[in-house]
Amino acid sequence: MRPASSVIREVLEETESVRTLRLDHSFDPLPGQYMMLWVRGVDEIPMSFSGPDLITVQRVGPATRAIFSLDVGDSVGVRGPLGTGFSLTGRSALLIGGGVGVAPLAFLGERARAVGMEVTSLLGFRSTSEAVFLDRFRRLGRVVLTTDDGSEGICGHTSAGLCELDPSAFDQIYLCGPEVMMWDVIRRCQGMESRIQACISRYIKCAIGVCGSCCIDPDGIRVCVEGPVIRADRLTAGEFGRYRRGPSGGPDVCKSVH
Amino acid sequence: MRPASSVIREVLEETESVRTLRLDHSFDPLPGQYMMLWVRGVDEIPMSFSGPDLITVQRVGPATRAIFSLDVGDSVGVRGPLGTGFSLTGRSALLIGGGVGVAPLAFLGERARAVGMEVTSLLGFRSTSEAVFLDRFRRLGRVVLTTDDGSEGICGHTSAGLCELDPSAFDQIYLCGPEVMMWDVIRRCQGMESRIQACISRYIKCAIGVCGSCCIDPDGIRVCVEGPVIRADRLTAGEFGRYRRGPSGGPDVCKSVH
Amino acid sequence: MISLAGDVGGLRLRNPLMLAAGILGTTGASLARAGREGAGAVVTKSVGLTPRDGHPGPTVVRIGVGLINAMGLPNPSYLAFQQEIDLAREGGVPVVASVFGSDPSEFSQVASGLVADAFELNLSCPHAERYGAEIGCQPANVEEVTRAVKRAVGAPVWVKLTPNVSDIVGLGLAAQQGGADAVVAINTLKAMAIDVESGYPILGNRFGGLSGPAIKPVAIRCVYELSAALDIPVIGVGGVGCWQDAAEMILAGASAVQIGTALSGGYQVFRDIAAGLSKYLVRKDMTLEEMRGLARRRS
Amino acid sequence: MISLAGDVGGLRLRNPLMLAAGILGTTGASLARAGREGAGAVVTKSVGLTPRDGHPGPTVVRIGVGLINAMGLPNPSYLAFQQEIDLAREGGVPVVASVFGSDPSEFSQVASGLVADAFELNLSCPHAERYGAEIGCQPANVEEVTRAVKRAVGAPVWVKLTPNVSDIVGLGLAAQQGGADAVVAINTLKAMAIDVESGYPILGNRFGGLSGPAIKPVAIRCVYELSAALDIPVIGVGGVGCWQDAAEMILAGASAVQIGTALSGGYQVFRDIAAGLSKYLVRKDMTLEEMRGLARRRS
Ligand SMILES: Cc1cc2nc3c(=O)[nH]c(=O)nc-3n(C[C@H](O)[C@H](O)[C@H](O)COP(=O)(O)OP(=O)(O)OC[C@H]3O[C@@H](n4cnc5c(N)ncnc54)[C@H](O)[C@@H]3O)c2cc1C
Ligand SMILES: Cc1cc2nc3c(=O)[nH]c(=O)nc-3n(C[C@H](O)[C@H](O)[C@H](O)COP(=O)(O)OP(=O)(O)OC[C@H]3O[C@@H](n4cnc5c(N)ncnc54)[C@H](O)[C@@H]3O)c2cc1C
Ligand SMILES: Cc1cc2nc3c(=O)[nH]c(=O)nc-3n(C[C@H](O)[C@H](O)[C@H](O)COP(=O)(O)O)c2cc1C
Ligand SMILES: Cc1cc2nc3c(=O)[nH]c(=O)nc-3n(C[C@H](O)[C@H](O)[C@H](O)COP(=O)(O)O)c2cc1C
Ligand code: FES
Ligand code: FES
Repeated sequence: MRPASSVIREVLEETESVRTLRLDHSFDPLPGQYMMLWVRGVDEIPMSFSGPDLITVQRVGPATRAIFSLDVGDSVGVRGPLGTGFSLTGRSALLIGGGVGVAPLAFLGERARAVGMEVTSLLGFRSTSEAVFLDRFRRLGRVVLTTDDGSEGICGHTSAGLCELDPSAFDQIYLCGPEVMMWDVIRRCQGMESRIQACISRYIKCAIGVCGSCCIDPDGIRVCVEGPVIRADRLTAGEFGRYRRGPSGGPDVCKSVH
Repeated sequence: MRPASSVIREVLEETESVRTLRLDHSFDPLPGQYMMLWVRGVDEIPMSFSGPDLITVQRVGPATRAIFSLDVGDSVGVRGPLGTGFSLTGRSALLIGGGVGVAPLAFLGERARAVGMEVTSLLGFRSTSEAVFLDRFRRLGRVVLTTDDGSEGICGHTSAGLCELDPSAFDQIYLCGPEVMMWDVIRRCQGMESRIQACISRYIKCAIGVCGSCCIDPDGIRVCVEGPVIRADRLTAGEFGRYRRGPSGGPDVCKSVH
Repeated sequence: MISLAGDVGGLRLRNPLMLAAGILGTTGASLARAGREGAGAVVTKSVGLTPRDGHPGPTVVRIGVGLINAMGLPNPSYLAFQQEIDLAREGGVPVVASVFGSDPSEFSQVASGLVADAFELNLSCPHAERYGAEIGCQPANVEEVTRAVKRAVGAPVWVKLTPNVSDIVGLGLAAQQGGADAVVAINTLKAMAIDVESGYPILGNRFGGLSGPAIKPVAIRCVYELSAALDIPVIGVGGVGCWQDAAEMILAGASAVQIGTALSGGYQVFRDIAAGLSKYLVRKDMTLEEMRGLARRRS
Repeated sequence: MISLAGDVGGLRLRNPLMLAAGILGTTGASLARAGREGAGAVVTKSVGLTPRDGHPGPTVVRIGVGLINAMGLPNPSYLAFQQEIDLAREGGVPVVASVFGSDPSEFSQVASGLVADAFELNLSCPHAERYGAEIGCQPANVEEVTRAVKRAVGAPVWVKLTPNVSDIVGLGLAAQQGGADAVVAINTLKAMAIDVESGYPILGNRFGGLSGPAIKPVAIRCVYELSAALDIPVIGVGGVGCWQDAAEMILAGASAVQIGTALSGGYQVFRDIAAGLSKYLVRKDMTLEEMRGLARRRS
């Protein structure tokens, strides 16, 4: 349907370049689902829910910059919740997130705890000053932290934290973050693909499964409606981790992790 | 909605110029409601239900002639049931009908009997050879018959039969037939207008209340959706009985009864 | 309640909601009823030089997204129609006579033969040979007809445009050039429906005009384009059924809004939309004037 | 099951249902998927000379009666697109390359730079400056572009027409004159939607194209008119979502049917419609050939 108008009720500064906005109504999303957020006069972009009425935005370009110029009382257009959410299965969950990708995982972890699951988190940030939601994760269970610059926790990429944990001991692994990070984790957890759910990112335009912008090789999965949460065994044989399509539809190579 | 396709299951000859068609599904109409019957390639015209799956057609012009050329197994387009039906109130009903106008009244009388009402019928035809549904009416209760040519019953117009009955003794009077006949009855039953329901006829084109073809003075009642059954007290102060509009919307004077 | 009154195309209206041409506009009584039930003005069925019975039925097909109609301009001729206009006046709101013709002189003869508060020239009906869109798709014809009627009558003249063209703005500019007091956009889209069971086109006339929710996005676009380009008011019509639809029209630049197909839900559509618009203006703390064309300033 | 196979516009199709241009046509994988999931042929996203990112969002608005879109012809350029066509072939059905350009030579350069089973010339997109309908609303341009591409390529050439004109038959005749092997009708209707709360036009590009159920009656009318006037096949597109819609198109005269907006309900639309059409033909004891254009013979 048309975008609904939603008023910003609260703006929370998470880091210098990440903010959480509380909107004036709950969308009843599943963790992992997203909304299309219309910054009027600028653009419409996908944003994961970091809570029933929350989104957490990293400033990276024109649309997200425009979001940073909004204040309490301003309104945005919203369509959602959209796409598939994470599905909660088993008794123990390992959440692995990087950067602003930890946002939907915090929401997921809270839902997992609410149904009595055990939650362990492996979180990676560039630096301690960029870490978000550490308190939310710590309330849920054990947290393993990595930073690229070593300012806190293990020094290195997120996957460096895997040595502190036994991934195979968890019933389900939930991933969200930079593609190279997720790819790296999936490779290191070979054989467990059917127990890994990844929330992936592609260029989303229509968000209703018609324009073709978000489709991934080799099966033509429409990430906007059949994702963004996809089981890892459907991600290993194609473009994921290797390249992704930009706004024109042409492929760009994914930056490698090292 | 679009016309549905309905197959003719049975064709019953009532008189030389009147036929009853049984269609292949029941429309669950109220007596008094009508359908728009589409004779493909010819025209679409209003037809009252003479039973849940019955219509009774008098041959008068191109469309009705085309209906007479149809046989069992042929199909027509149908939209309906449309408009308002008669409402059954009180314990005794007087049905007054003329010509093919008796068709919806036979259906009504059967419904009235089914809920335990007493039914009396006053029926007028040009001649005994044009009488229809006499058996259906006789099964319901007393029947007073008039014919213009005196070939059976009282000789004269339908209203001539009123002297055999005391209209004021009935809880509700139901009319259907030529406009001059109905007008004549309403005039003779002065003071009882609020207990008379008349099923009236106007040029019906859209049948959904937008084109204006069926509207009657002085209030602009849309006969296609607010009728065809209208209480007589809404019919006394305007065009009813005086003139009616043809297909162009221009008024033609109603032929007077004598 | 905030006032919805205003001047539109030479008429003073108590609210900007009108009954569209050809909708319950055959009789004076039904037109007067629209006035009594809340319309700000009413437009008659289109009338012409000589009586016409219209096309054989079906004349209207309801489809999920609106209606397709091919009434075929039934009317009793302008000579028989003045009495309906006079009765329509009893509704207490301005009565706009919609007229059609096959050339400038026919249009002028019909219009000058009628007394009405304003005239709306039907240069846009998509399903009557020699009339409507058949002449109205050429800017030169639009200008000529408009000029002829303007010369012939004293009342305001509105020109109703067809969307079945590649450039509706060209038609609007031609109407303005010809002296029109307003343009009305849009008439129906040329369309068709086929009965799958029998293979027959459903309408007696085969082709008809699509109206209702289906055409609102096209109407909004036309109103937006026209109001950006013209100096005269644009009256929006096409698919309006609730206050949000009317608001969209006004935001696009419409000075008034006509309602057609939605009358199949009953006359109360006028009061419902007026109430919704009033509430909206109060909530937004805006006047109707400030609201008009806001979408153009927002892009 | 009765056969739905046939020859259409120079291609042999196992069934007459195709994926429409611009629908899930950006990647070879999504095109191949449509073939695997039952389409008789697939048409790619329109590709041009140089890469384009398309318009800013929102690019698609869903409204009750369909979609309005202004993607803005995003594409990685024809040079980067051959690999997608090659992958699309793995779906096992013909792959039609939709191409756009601003003049005959640009069209020819793009088409001759690609290897595909057929070409569809997008002379009809209503929301990209200098492209699509901006040139495609003039018969002379349509003829010239068609002729140029026909000269440049060996494969069949189809021309996709815009309904935003007063005479689509004139465009169809021009395409035929230029040597087209088929015409495809229709592209979207130029339309707009405005956000009532903020006053902003919703689409990033303000104007867009209306598709889905809303436009089916217009598409049916265009197919009926075109198939009555042309000798080459007409491929129908616009608002087809169920077998009855496809049947209406074929009865109107379509040789094949493309499906766009309805893909938002999933790929199974191809199998569902094919099954419905087969059952209908069996019930009516008719072949696809006998069904085609029946509505013209019935009126
Ligand atoms: C399902 C999903 C959920 C997301 N959730 C979040 C979130 O919770 N928080 C957050 O900060 N970011 C999230 N993103 C990423 C966010 O959409 C982009 O950061 C944003 O679109 C950038 O827009 P821009 O104009 O600021 O920057 P641009 O300069 O326009 O783009 C910067 C980069 O953002 C990406 N991007 C831009 N537009 C789109 C688009 N329409 N679809 C997908 N990616 C795009 C591209 O990788 C691009 O290179 C999510 C993306 C997806 C697909
Ligand atoms: C609510 C209603 C219920 C009716 N029920 C019956 C019925 O049960 N049995 C029956 O035989 N007839 C019924 N009629 C009348 C029937 O509709 C006409 O006899 C029929 O339309 C004649 O069409 P034609 O082409 O045969 O004749 P034409 O020569 O076209 O018309 C003959 C006369 O029929 C009337 N008529 C024609 N078209 C229409 C129309 N679209 N709407 C209303 N009247 C029209 C006019 O009075 C006209 O003068 C009903 C009419 C109405 C309005
Ligand atoms: C049944 C019907 C009859 C119409 N008759 C006329 C007419 O006589 N003259 C005219 O200018 N427009 C006529 N129209 C067009 C409407 O006035 C209006 O432009 C169109 O229906 C779009 O508005 P809507 O979507 O609100 O109905 C008619 C429309 C319908 C549905
Ligand atoms: C999101 C979207 C993108 C489209 N892109 C193109 C395109 O690139 N080229 C083209 O010729 N038509 C394009 N179209 C038009 C469709 O091919 C089709 O003509 C139109 O949508 C009508 O069919 P439908 O109602 O089945 O969607 C697009 C339509 C939509 C909805
Ligand atoms: S974003 Fe359009 S298909 Fe997924
Ligand atoms: S027949 Fe059209 S309004 Fe009644």
